[in-house]
Amino acid sequence: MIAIATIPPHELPKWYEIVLTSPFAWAIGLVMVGLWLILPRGNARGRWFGALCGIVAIGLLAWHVPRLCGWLDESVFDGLAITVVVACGATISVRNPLYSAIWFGLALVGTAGLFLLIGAQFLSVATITVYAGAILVTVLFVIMLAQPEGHAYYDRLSWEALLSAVTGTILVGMMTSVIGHATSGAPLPGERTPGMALEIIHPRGSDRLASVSVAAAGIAEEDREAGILAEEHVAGFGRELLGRYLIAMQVAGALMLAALVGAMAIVVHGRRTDGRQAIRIGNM
Amino acid sequence: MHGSMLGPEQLLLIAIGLPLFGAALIVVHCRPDGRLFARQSALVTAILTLLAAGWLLVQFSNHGTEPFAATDLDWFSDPSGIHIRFAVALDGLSAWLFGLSALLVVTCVLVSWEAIQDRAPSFYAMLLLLETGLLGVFAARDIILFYIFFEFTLIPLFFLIGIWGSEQRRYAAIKFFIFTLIGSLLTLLGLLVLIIWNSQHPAPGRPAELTFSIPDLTASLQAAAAAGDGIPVAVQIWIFGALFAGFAIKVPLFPLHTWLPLAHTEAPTAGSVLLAGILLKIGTYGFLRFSIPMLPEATAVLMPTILWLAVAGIIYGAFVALAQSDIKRLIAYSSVSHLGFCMLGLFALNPLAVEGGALQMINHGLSTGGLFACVGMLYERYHTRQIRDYSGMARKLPILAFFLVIFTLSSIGLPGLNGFAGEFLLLVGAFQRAFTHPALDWGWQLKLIAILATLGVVLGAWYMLWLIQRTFFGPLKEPVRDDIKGPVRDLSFREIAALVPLVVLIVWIGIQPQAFLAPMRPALRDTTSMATVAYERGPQLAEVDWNIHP
Amino acid sequence: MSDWTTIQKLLVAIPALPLVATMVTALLGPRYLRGKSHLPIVFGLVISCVLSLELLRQLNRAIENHETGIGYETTVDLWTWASVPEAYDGSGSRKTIGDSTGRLITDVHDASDSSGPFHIAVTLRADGLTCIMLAMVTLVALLIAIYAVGYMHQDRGCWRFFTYIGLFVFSMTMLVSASNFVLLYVFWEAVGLCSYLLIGFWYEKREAAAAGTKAFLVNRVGDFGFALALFFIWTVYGTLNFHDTQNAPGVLGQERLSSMQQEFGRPGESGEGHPRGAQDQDVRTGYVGGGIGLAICLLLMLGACGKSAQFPLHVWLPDAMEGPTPVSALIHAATMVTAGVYMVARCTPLFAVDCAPYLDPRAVVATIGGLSALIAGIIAMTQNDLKRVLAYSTISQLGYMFLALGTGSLVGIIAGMFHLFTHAFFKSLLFLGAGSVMHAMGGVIDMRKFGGLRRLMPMTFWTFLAGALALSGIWPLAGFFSKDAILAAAYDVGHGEAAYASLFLWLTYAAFLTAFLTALYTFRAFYMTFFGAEEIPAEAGHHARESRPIMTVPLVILALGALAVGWIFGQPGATKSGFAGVAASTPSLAVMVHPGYRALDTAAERKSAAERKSAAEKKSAAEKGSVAEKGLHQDSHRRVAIISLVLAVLGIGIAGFLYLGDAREVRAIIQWPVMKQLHRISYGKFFFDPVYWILVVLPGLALASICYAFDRWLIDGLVNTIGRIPSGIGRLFRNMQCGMLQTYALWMLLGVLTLLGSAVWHMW
Amino acid sequence: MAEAELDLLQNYLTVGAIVFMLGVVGLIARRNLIVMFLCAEMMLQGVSITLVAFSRFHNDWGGQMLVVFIIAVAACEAAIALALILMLYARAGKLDAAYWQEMREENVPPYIDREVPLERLEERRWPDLAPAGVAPEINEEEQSHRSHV
Repeated sequence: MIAIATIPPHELPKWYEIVLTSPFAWAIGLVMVGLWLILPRGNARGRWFGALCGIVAIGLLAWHVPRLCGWLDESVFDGLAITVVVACGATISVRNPLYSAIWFGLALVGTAGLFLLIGAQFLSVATITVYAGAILVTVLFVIMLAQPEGHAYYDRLSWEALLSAVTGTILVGMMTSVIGHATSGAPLPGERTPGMALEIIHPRGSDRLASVSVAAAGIAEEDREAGILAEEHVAGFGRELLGRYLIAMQVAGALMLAALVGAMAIVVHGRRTDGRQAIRIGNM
Repeated sequence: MHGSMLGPEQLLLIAIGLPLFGAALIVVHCRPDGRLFARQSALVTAILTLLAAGWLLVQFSNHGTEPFAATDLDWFSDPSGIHIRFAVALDGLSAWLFGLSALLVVTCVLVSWEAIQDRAPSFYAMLLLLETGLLGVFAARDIILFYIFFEFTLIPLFFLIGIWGSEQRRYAAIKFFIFTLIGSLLTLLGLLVLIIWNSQHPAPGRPAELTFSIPDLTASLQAAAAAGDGIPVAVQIWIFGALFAGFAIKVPLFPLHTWLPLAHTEAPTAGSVLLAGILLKIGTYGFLRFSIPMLPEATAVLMPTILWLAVAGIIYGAFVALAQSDIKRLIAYSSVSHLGFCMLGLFALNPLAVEGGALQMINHGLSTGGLFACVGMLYERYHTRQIRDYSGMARKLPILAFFLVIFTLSSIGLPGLNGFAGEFLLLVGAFQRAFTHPALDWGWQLKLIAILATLGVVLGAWYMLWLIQRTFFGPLKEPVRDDIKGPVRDLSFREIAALVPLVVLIVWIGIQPQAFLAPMRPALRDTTSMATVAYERGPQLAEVDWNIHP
Repeated sequence: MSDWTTIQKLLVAIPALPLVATMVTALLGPRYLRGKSHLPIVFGLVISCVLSLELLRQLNRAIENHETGIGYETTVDLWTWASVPEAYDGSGSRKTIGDSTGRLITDVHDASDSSGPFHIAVTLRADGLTCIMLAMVTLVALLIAIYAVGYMHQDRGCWRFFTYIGLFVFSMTMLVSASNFVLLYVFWEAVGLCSYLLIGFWYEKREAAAAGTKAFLVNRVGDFGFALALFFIWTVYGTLNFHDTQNAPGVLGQERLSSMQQEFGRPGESGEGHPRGAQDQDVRTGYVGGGIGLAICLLLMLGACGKSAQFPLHVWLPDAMEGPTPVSALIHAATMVTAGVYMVARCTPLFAVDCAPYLDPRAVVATIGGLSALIAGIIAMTQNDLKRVLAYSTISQLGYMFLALGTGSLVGIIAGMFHLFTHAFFKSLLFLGAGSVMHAMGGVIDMRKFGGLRRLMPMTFWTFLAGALALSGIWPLAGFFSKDAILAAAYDVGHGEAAYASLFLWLTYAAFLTAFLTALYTFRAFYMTFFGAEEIPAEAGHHARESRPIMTVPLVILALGALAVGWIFGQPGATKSGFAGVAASTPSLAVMVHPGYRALDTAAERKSAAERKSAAEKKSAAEKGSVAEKGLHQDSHRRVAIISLVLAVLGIGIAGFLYLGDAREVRAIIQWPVMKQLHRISYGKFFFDPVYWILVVLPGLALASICYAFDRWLIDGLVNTIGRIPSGIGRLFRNMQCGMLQTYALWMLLGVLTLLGSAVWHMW
Repeated sequence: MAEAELDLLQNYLTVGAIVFMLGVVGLIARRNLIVMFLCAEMMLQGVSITLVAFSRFHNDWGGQMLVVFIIAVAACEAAIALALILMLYARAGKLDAAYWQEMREENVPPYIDREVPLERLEERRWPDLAPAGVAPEINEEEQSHRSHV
């Protein structure tokens, strides 16, 4: 991909030759097909084939993404990334909401791992405890409360499976390609620097992006050590959280209180107005 | 003016403000079903306004200097140099129309005495609001003020037609409102372009200032035109087109007239009397006040087109009127035809024709106002407007027949009544314009236009007399009146009182038009002199460069 | 007011009295006067008639001791009707007064550069023509009003009738005394209005209402032409006043007439004795000829035809008989229909102008007159309705008057006016006679339904006989003198060297034939009504007897008039004070008294004739010119008089042969091949009504419905479709709101996709 | 070294994008309210990954701070959303998102699933749990007859 980018533009073969030959395009295509197939579409077959396409696509993508230098980092990152992606894919496709909740739990764990890898230890732990622990458990409760005994028909159906799959995939394709070009700093075909691309969208913003990509690469390793990757990560995190973002934290607290009160109000209000017994437990 | 409290200036302000005050009084004071008090106070207000307007006119016609009873208050001005002034005054063009509006409102109140049963207070409030709008339009000397009143007249009439109309009233009200609104927006655009152009290209020796007052704008534009560097003809034509859109819809010029018959047939009697009597004149008044004086070259260049539209209006209006089966719709199309005469007069750019056109505006107000009042009274008694339902009504309603015949004769231009005075001057002027040195090669066109217009007079007589013959003469056949109880009585004293002033004026203008022409002459002369000069100089169409370069 | 001369005072009083009487009747009529509502009108008319006779006497005295200028006229200004300064732009650049044929009157230069005002004042004038007409109108109106008292007394709306009669007399008196074209036009239409109101007096009758509207509309068509003529006159001459005013010389003012008269007197050059065209004529003082001159005359003639029911526009007069009979007598026999003749006589100088390349307007007038006379005569032969017969005979006699005016010679014009004067008497007599018959027969006027009334109604019988004889032109009665004068004038022009001599010859023969027909149909009606077996229709009921004295007395007076008028006024001896003398004193006619004036010479003929007979011509012209001195009768007319008398007697005899007894012969004659067709055409009134209905009325109504459909579907349709466009677009997007939550999310996603896509596309 | 940071960033951003996208597709496609909610949570996770990646790349705590707040908000959202879902379930009797579509324009036809997939027999039935804290009333007749042994 990078090789192609360095060829002077006028000799570039037609854009569809690029697309057909580049693995990234194939990955996108496969994801599209896979996603469409795995989504629950009534009693349609081909869910396994969809999963297969998905796996192949992930492989291609992994190949497309630039390799990290250390092989240890590389393998750990790949493992975690693949777990997260597969888990998320499964969450969507699995027919039974309970299983999708559990798959989502796995995804959260994978994410926590990724956070650890990048040096956000507090967040990884927070994700596990708050996100997986609290939110997911509540979801499980609700599933338990609201889940009819058999498989509901609406779990086997999906709304506009093809269109959403295609759109979602194109969205991802575009984002990843942009990320690819922006970070690679390589001139895009037609001598357009990434800055210039942005310039078309937002004239004054382009120089800042250019500076960002150069400067970031240029952050010295030692300041990074002093900053994000400092030893006492949580202390730094705490200093930041209760320093600069103190007010924000208080507001978040107030927000959570409001949410709590809101939730209770909904339930109470729900029971009184509609007259029927609020929750008929499981006798559908 | 002498310093006494009631100088003309104060009187003019009172005349304009009184109806507003009356409307407010009615709305505040009346219970929704308080019909009696509402109509009495409306009548008192209308009569007081009429007295004020009448006194003003008497003073004006005796020794009125040009901007008579002028009041010029600084109304809205911000440091960036825009001063919108509350400038109000009467002059030759607007004096008689001012008086006519006051008179017709009194007639309307009297006519709708019994006709309006439900929600009478708001009806009379709307009527008085409309009167303020009308008086304001004719007295405004500032463009923005003019435009405010110009739009303001639409709203009450929209409600008058929309609420108290007959079957299709909503459709008619909406169509009328939107049709006129679009036009007036274009007019505002044209006016603004004029103002801005004037502020950027001042005539030599005049300060370049953004003025909204009509006399200054006209003076500076004409000075620029006289000095030779006025607005280039192509731009003038575009501005003229914008102004034309708004005013031509108000005057129903031929292709833009379809809202008129609908609005007339559906409006209540008072609504259609005012609509026909005064509101159509705002269009011609607009042409006379803005298009002709401020855009002389464009008027000269576009004169044949507008004359063709006017004549088309006359002949087409007459023929369509011939084919009508609904009395009010027939009279509506007849006013399309008569307004065609006014436009012919104004745009024939001949001193005689212009005075005839201006007089015809007033005549049409009186005669068609009267006609609609009579038809309204007939409708009040029989609740049907179809011609075939009536026959030989003269036997049953002799006084109504007498008044209707008088108004019909006045509208078909019978000599000795007002219609003839206006039409004769108008046609003589148009004829003279056509047969003496027509510019360029328009000679045969103008000749044909003059002759066709005179033919319009014959057609006018045809449909009106045929209407009278079918409804009022012949053996008596009254339409079935199941829903109305009690015998049909002829005109009551109130109804006669509503019509008599109109008849008196009709006969007076017929016998002595000079008394009405003299006060208008100076104002008419200098509004149309530039356009006449531009026309006689012969607008060399060839060298009009049509592309606009900013 | 005080400084007015007696003539001016009389002039204002004569129309004022009927106006006041009308106001009184109108205001007090319905409640108070009711039965006696005729009193104010009759009283007003009596005084007005006396005043008009006094005016005539004053005028005679004024004419005697009046030397300066052409003819005698006095005007009185009441108030300014309209005055627009600088309306007539007399600026030099008036070169392009183009006329339709493109012949520009290029060299019309305008002496004074100041542009004259359009000044119209309500001014009345007294001159020979006006006073005669005033006298005739008021006298006849008085007699008819008295008659109408008896005729209309049992009618509920008689106050309305007398109001309209008063209004009519006021309008007619103002019409004849108006001194500018606008005032003439105003009362021209006012008279039309009164005839509309009076024809439609019994508005319950559907035919009466329709006849009233028809009359007004046909008059309106005539007035359309008259209005165009007015506009031409204003555009060309810069003034519409007859008399001279300080701003501009009047159209028939002294200044213009004197300059015209100098034209006659100028010997040699392009032929003497004829007002040359306006090529080199100063428009401010002379007359414009050529296309414009002809156009003015033809349009004036169109107006006259509309009002006097001549050939193209005569269809309304027979239908106008729907009105009460006194109306037909007053308006449709004596006064209103003669307005056209009066106007053409008044505008003689305009008609006398030379329109060289085109045909001469007077020839057109004469032809229309002759044609109308002949056609009306033929139609009257087969009508069964007594009033319709008299209506067609009126059209015929009016045709005679126009023929006389068309001859263009002073003799002819005065003969025409004299015929108008006498015709008023005997025609209103005949109409009133028919009215009294109708009154007796309970409203039936169809001659076939009644007969042999001579013993039943002796007074009506004898007066009707007098009228019939006068109409047919039997020697001692008025008809003979006036009709003979016309025939003589036409005969002269026919045999003279004028340009249209041959045309006039034919017209003279037609006139003789019409004279014969007149006698024939008049006595046909007379015999069918008063002779044969006595037959009373059922409608007559019990009161079929002679009318009451209030109706028969006017009949007798009119009969005496028919007898005496011709004798008194037609005599040659009545020099200056005689009818001819007074009439000739009118400025527009006096201009022709000049010896040099000859009738109907066009430029071409004049050139060739000038050299050969200039001396002889001058002598005979002078002799002819001085007609005022020798009255109407010359030896050369003896022959014409004898022929017309013989024809009249012949007509009466044949009518007697045909219609006395049981008219078997008539039924036989009708079967003859030629006569059968002629009868069908004549009975069908030459099918003018159906032709006009098909050519004018139907296309009008068709066009009306087409325009209305066009208006409703196309223009309104267009407006409505434009109105419906926004709602259409709105409906399009409405369907997107399908209520499914996820669809909205999907639309949002697509939105993000397109945005991002465009960004990436640029980068890409 | 700088090159690695860029690569690290790109990888993380890719993963974040994919997770986010799957969340979006899930939200749109799935009809079950709870699964939709889960997909919403998944979208938040995708964003968190991206934020952390940028925080690392720019050596700035801001990113991680925001993730904390995202988690806080997610918690609140979960509370409210689940309460709503329960109410909807109580009202509708089922968790189908398509049930709630009255908010459409009046002349637009409602969306009706054309062919509802058959209930697959082998799906096991969940045990009937008695309402917590209430003594289960014993139904003798059913005790004796065990239908699906």
